[in-house]
Amino acid sequence: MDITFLLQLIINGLVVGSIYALVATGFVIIYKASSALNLAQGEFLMVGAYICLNLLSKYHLPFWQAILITFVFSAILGMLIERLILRPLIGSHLISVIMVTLGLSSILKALIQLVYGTDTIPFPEVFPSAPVQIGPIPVSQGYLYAIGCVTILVTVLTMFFKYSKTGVAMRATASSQQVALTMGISVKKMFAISWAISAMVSAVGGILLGTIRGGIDMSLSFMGLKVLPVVILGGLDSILGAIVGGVIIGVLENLSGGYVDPLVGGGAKEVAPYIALILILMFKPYGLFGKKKIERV
Amino acid sequence: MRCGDFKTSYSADMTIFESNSARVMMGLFLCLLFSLPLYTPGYLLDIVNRIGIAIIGAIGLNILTGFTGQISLGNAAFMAIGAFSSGYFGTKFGLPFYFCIPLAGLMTAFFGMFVGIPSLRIKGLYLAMATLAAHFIVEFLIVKWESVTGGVAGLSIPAPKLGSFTLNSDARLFFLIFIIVIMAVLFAKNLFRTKVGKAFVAIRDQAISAEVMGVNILKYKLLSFGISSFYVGVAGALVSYQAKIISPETFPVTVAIDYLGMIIIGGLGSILGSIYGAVFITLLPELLRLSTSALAGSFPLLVAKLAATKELVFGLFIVIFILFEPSGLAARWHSIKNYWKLYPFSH
Amino acid sequence: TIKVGGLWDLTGATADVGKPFADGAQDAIAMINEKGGINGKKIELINVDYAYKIPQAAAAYKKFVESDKVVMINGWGSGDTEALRDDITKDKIPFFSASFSGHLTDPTKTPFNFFVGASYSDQIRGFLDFVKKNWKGKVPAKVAFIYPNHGFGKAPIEAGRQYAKELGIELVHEEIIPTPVQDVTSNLLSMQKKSPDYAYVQTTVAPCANLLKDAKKLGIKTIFFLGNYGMTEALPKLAKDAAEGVYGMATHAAYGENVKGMKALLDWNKKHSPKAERDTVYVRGWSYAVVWAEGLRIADKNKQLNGEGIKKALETLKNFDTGGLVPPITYTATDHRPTTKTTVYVIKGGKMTKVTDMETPRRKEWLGL
Amino acid sequence: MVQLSCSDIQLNFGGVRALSGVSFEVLRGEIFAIIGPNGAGKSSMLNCISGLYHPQQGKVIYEDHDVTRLPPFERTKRGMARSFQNIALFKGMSVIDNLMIGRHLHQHSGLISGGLYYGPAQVEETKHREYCEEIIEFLEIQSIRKSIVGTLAYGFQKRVELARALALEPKLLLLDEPMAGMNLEETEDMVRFILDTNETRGITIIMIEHDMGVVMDISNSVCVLDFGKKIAGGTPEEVQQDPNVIKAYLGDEDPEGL
Amino acid sequence: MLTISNAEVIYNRVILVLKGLSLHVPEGKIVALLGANGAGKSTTLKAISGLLKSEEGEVSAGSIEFMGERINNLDPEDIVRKGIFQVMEGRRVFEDLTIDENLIVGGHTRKDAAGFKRDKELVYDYFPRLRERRNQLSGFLSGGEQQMLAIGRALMARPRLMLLDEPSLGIAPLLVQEIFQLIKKINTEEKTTILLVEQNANIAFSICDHAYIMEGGRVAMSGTTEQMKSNDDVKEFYLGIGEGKEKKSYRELKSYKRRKRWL
Ligand SMILES: Nc1ncnc2c1ncn2[C@@H]1O[C@H](COP(=O)(O)OP(=O)(O)OP(=O)(O)O)[C@@H](O)[C@H]1O
Ligand SMILES: Nc1ncnc2c1ncn2[C@@H]1O[C@H](COP(=O)(O)OP(=O)(O)OP(=O)(O)O)[C@@H](O)[C@H]1O
Ligand SMILES: [Mg+2]
Ligand SMILES: [Mg+2]
Repeated sequence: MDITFLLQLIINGLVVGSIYALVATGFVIIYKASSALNLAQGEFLMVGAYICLNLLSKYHLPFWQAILITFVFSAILGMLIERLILRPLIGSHLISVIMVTLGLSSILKALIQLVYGTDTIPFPEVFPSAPVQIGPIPVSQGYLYAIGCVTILVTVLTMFFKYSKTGVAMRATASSQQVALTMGISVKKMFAISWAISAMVSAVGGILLGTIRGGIDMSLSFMGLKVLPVVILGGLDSILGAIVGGVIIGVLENLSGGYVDPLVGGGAKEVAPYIALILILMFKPYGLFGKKKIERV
Repeated sequence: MRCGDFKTSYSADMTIFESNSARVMMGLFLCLLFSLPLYTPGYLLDIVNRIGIAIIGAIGLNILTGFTGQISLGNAAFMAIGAFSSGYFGTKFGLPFYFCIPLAGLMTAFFGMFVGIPSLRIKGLYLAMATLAAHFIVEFLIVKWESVTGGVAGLSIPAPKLGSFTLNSDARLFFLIFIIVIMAVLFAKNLFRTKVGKAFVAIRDQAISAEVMGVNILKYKLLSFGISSFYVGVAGALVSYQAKIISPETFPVTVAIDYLGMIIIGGLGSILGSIYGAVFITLLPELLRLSTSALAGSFPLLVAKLAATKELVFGLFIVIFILFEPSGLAARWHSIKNYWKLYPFSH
Repeated sequence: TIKVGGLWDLTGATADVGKPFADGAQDAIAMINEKGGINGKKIELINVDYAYKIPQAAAAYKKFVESDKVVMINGWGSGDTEALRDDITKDKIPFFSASFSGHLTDPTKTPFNFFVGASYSDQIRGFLDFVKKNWKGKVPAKVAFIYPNHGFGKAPIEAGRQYAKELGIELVHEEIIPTPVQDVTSNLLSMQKKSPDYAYVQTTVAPCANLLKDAKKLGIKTIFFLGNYGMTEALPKLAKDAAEGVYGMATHAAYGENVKGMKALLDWNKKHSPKAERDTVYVRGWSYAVVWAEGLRIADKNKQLNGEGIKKALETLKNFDTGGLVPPITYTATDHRPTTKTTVYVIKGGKMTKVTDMETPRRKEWLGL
Repeated sequence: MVQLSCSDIQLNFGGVRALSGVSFEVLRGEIFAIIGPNGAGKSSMLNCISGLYHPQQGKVIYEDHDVTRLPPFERTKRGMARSFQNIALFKGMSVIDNLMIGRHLHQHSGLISGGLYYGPAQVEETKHREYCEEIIEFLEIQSIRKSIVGTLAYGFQKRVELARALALEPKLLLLDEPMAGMNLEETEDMVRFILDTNETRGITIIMIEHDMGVVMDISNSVCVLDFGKKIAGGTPEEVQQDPNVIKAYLGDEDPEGL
Repeated sequence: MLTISNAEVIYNRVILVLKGLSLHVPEGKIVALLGANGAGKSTTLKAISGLLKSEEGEVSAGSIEFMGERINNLDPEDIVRKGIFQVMEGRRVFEDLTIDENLIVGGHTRKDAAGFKRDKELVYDYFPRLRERRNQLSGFLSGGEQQMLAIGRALMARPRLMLLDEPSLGIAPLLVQEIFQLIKKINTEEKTTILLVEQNANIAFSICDHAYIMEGGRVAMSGTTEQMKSNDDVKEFYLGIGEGKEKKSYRELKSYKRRKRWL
């Protein structure tokens, strides 16, 4: 067996998984505050990338300024969406909330399209394009930044949800909105904060992906769908799970791409995450780290 | 004036139609419906046919998701299974459509029950994602299993034949589709008046106490997956006749999402809602397409913007509908009906 | 007026190339109409965006045929063209698609399907010929094919396999890549194990750019050749220096290229949309419209402005010249291969540079392959 | 005659010992009360009997069959029914539909005949509807027959819980705090229903209740749990005198005073 | 402190539940609200705390004033910030949160970190059972333990007016006494005004200053505890003291049926 090949696949899987983990974190944040799944997460990512692109190539801002402004925009976007769409739905059926996010994804896609068209637009190289050699394989620098972001995010978010008053209040809101109201928690505010944070995290993912790929277009939003198995695998309400899930799926994709694809003639790389997902759910129905839903009478 | 509830026997209290006038209205509606092919141009009839198919599929999904509470994103895959098995039986064994369609339903039901097995342990969004996973796995298998499915090239489906009579036009397919639609609606309506259907709803509302009421949860969940998939499989078979060529690309995951949209916009756990939702979600893109292409004729350079606008409007419609009708069109219909029934004493 | 259906993808999965193609075709028709139309009749192009969704394409098709009563249709992708194949034959509606699938060229099977340019199969054959001609190594050249697993991706592969064998070129690897843009490092690593000298990539420009970037990162030495939807002006912009030295098979002129027919495009755009960025896919759309408008003209002259008449008219085209936008087009009643000529380009200094013209023979057994 | 016997039931949740070695016997036709402080394991005990929890150790023998490992619906088939402490009705359904689900096991029309409806399924449906109406009448909830259960006041929901359990035509009825949240008058009504159920329908009743007045008045025997252990058992009078019970549960004051 | 005058509440725009209810809670007192099932007691509390909105209900007429300020149709979170805290019926704890976290959430509106910590210890002192399980998910607690947690959570908020919906529900007799003593203590020591919905009239009267009896969405009777205790109807129907001052056994009740309503 070719050890270098194996190592190359594993390391590449790890770094690619870091982006998955980052995007997955966005899902988890919203889930933790509202127990809803935001299926427009991929579009958040796309919007973030386009905003940053605009700032960089149209206004020629330095990268860090562009990022900060993108953050502000994303946060506003998140809060706006909460105000206009999520707030009226407080207390409605979970599926309705999910479906609304699907409608939202159409809207965001259409808006981007109206403004930027459907062409793939080149993304400026904000960090050096020279890949870095990790062991036997060169890795795009963008992925290294992703790993950095993910590490910081996990630590901060885990602490936030566990110890901060707001973090706990968010989880309380997810548990029962009505009771949260009687505690004096502003459910609206919790939603707004979580959507804002989630949109910002996604924007980071979008910017990183944009630089890694060199160009952005509508297909960026596909990342939302791509990351779903990651979120589920890790457990919907677990930040740690998002990371572990991202890494597992990243590595799995690469291994099956390297070893199974040649046997079956392609396609294994894309289904492998889903097969793994089903297998793992059989044994751990709430993902690897997800909390079991309490069903008691 | 009809006012209040004056039932004299329990069986009268349990009928589908509340009064004789409702029955007459329904009869009139059916006459109108079945005379459609007489005066509707083919391309419109094609849309009507697609609505019919969507109704069957949406009822199927609603049985599982709306009534039993098991969110499924596997509808497109189930449909594909129906379509390909019907196509396979039809082309490889030359079976006539009236065998192919039920067979497609059964195959899909079988597969649906298989997918449903983990539902005893996997719940809620996790189950939804498991069905999504099932979608991608099925897609993969369809692409790979070329000897049966024709791979990416797909299968070419001959028009269904009844003896020497070929159902090769939209009007003829219309009758096939809508007869099945009526059977599907009636069966579902009845189902939820009786034991099995009520057990489904019980599982959705309170699985634990349903179990204590003597409902075998696994059995009924599987049954729900089975019945739902049967419906969806039949819908898939009909799609194959309508599309004439089916390939993996005919059943992308967006189809599953559209179906979810139908039952939410129409009303979860409502047969009538499934119908409204199917009509709405099928018509909306057509209407938008028609209006954009009408505009595009006069402003060809605008067409790209219009295309994006179409998507925007679609998204807006979905959002607005859910915001203002969170419990679906069927619920709104009921409250309007009740309002008029008691008018002018509605408060 | 003459009604023609236009079935485009402006918002769907292939909108990145679907949009410029539609622009090109629409602009060409607008220009033709401005100049007086077809024998004095205006062409009315009925535009529909089907978002790359097959059921929507089918619905649009029905509307074209039954309610708009169009005489022909300009369509788009492989999937919908396949799905409509039988209806097209039955309804006798000439159908131009932007799918250059070789199997649409056999009139005994698909009598009403047309496209404009060398088929995907002839592109891959051109590539293999080029390799054969330029290969200096002692052992036979090693090639690999890279494509996604769908109709468009797979279209030229069988032809490529057969021709490589015939030429004695060793096909060492076929790599199937995932569809939406993703990291393809593992695919490239797999391919690298076979160390091919050349790799032919059959996909659209954005995934191509992505692939080239990953390849550059891995330091892969293989020379990449792209199909006609991969080699466009957008490539060097997206892939940046990773595009340097990459070859591609073009079926149409690049936008702004110094050919006779380009002037009309440049003039039109200067006047109507001076800011728009155009590319070879736009040229492609334009040349389509020019070709079928010619078919309409002949049919109209013959007083046969209906599906069959237009088909017949098109089949009389012999070396019809669009002014170099696309090599001369010929259709006959037994052969719908429009041309077998392709052009090899290479990216040099971020620009598409012409290398040489290729032409494969019109072999009988290749009809429909 | 012993109808139900639990022996040496042990139930752990991770580190929490909910029940340790509880044994008792319930005679056919009696009203058997389980009392004890909060968190003593009463509801857990009931869950073991009805099959929602499976004890790690010990046996539940019901009508001479070992049912310890059977799932809940199997036990229901054998004639057990129960109500829940934290109301577990089908909230979105009407009262009558809740009861009709109680008839689930007694209905035999299958999927196909149900889907066709007219014919045997309709006859059966009507028959069971009549049965439910009887229960509705018995419990005096006619006026809310068609109300959606989730919108009812707490006390009514408790009553519907009882109704639904009765719809099962049980032989053994397990009630978890049936009187909670009722005022004196309503408690009296509820007592009346329970006694009627017990006497005229001959249904054995196991009841958890914190209202000592009721427990002492109507139960035939009482079992007292504390910290998962059985600390006393016997007739109400015996239990009432037991110093352990007074200390752990009743308090020194006269329970009547509460 | 709290004055409700002529309040009407409608659910789903059609079901009229409160039909002109008036009620007054003086500062620093304990007021009890009694009444049959479905009389509208919980609805009254929800109307005060602003929770109706989330159940499709609204205060359609009349006014609710807290410290002289109209609070009808304010958002619940603002009402909590004004110092009104409701303990909902049926032990609504955050099942996915631990006991500790539940208490933290209870003090969500508080700013003083020190007092917060102290109060948490106080709650654990009151309910030692909760301390044992402080890091356990509250969904797994027994019914009574959840009720303790719900009351503990209210203590964390240090409200000015506490609305308690059936605090004795499912609580063992010994603990019921303790809880009511605790309520009294909160009232006297922390000066918290309390509006108490309770079915157990005996125990309610043991601590309250005023009592209202509701019937079909209206107040049927009201008065000081003494007045109420001495009313014959109250004695018979709420305290179970018959004519002969002798409490009947429940067993004897079954043979006859009676219903008396004031309205
Ligand atoms: N599913 C479970 N997981 C973990 N612990 C549990 C579970 N069910 C019960 N317990 C624990 O077991 C103990 C007994 O609970 P149970 O509900 O039986 O008490 P109970 O006697 O009914 O009390 P109450 O009178 O308050 O209802 C409690 O401490 C509770 O925390
Ligand atoms: N969300 C709702 N929708 C419709 N009706 C409701 C709703 N909530 C309560 N009701 C109705 O309002 C009336 C009063 O209910 P409420 O819960 O206030 O009674 P209560 O006095 O608290 O009774 P209990 O002592 O049983 O808790 C009941 O008849 C109930 O059916
Ligand atoms: Mg209990
Ligand atoms: Mg109440």
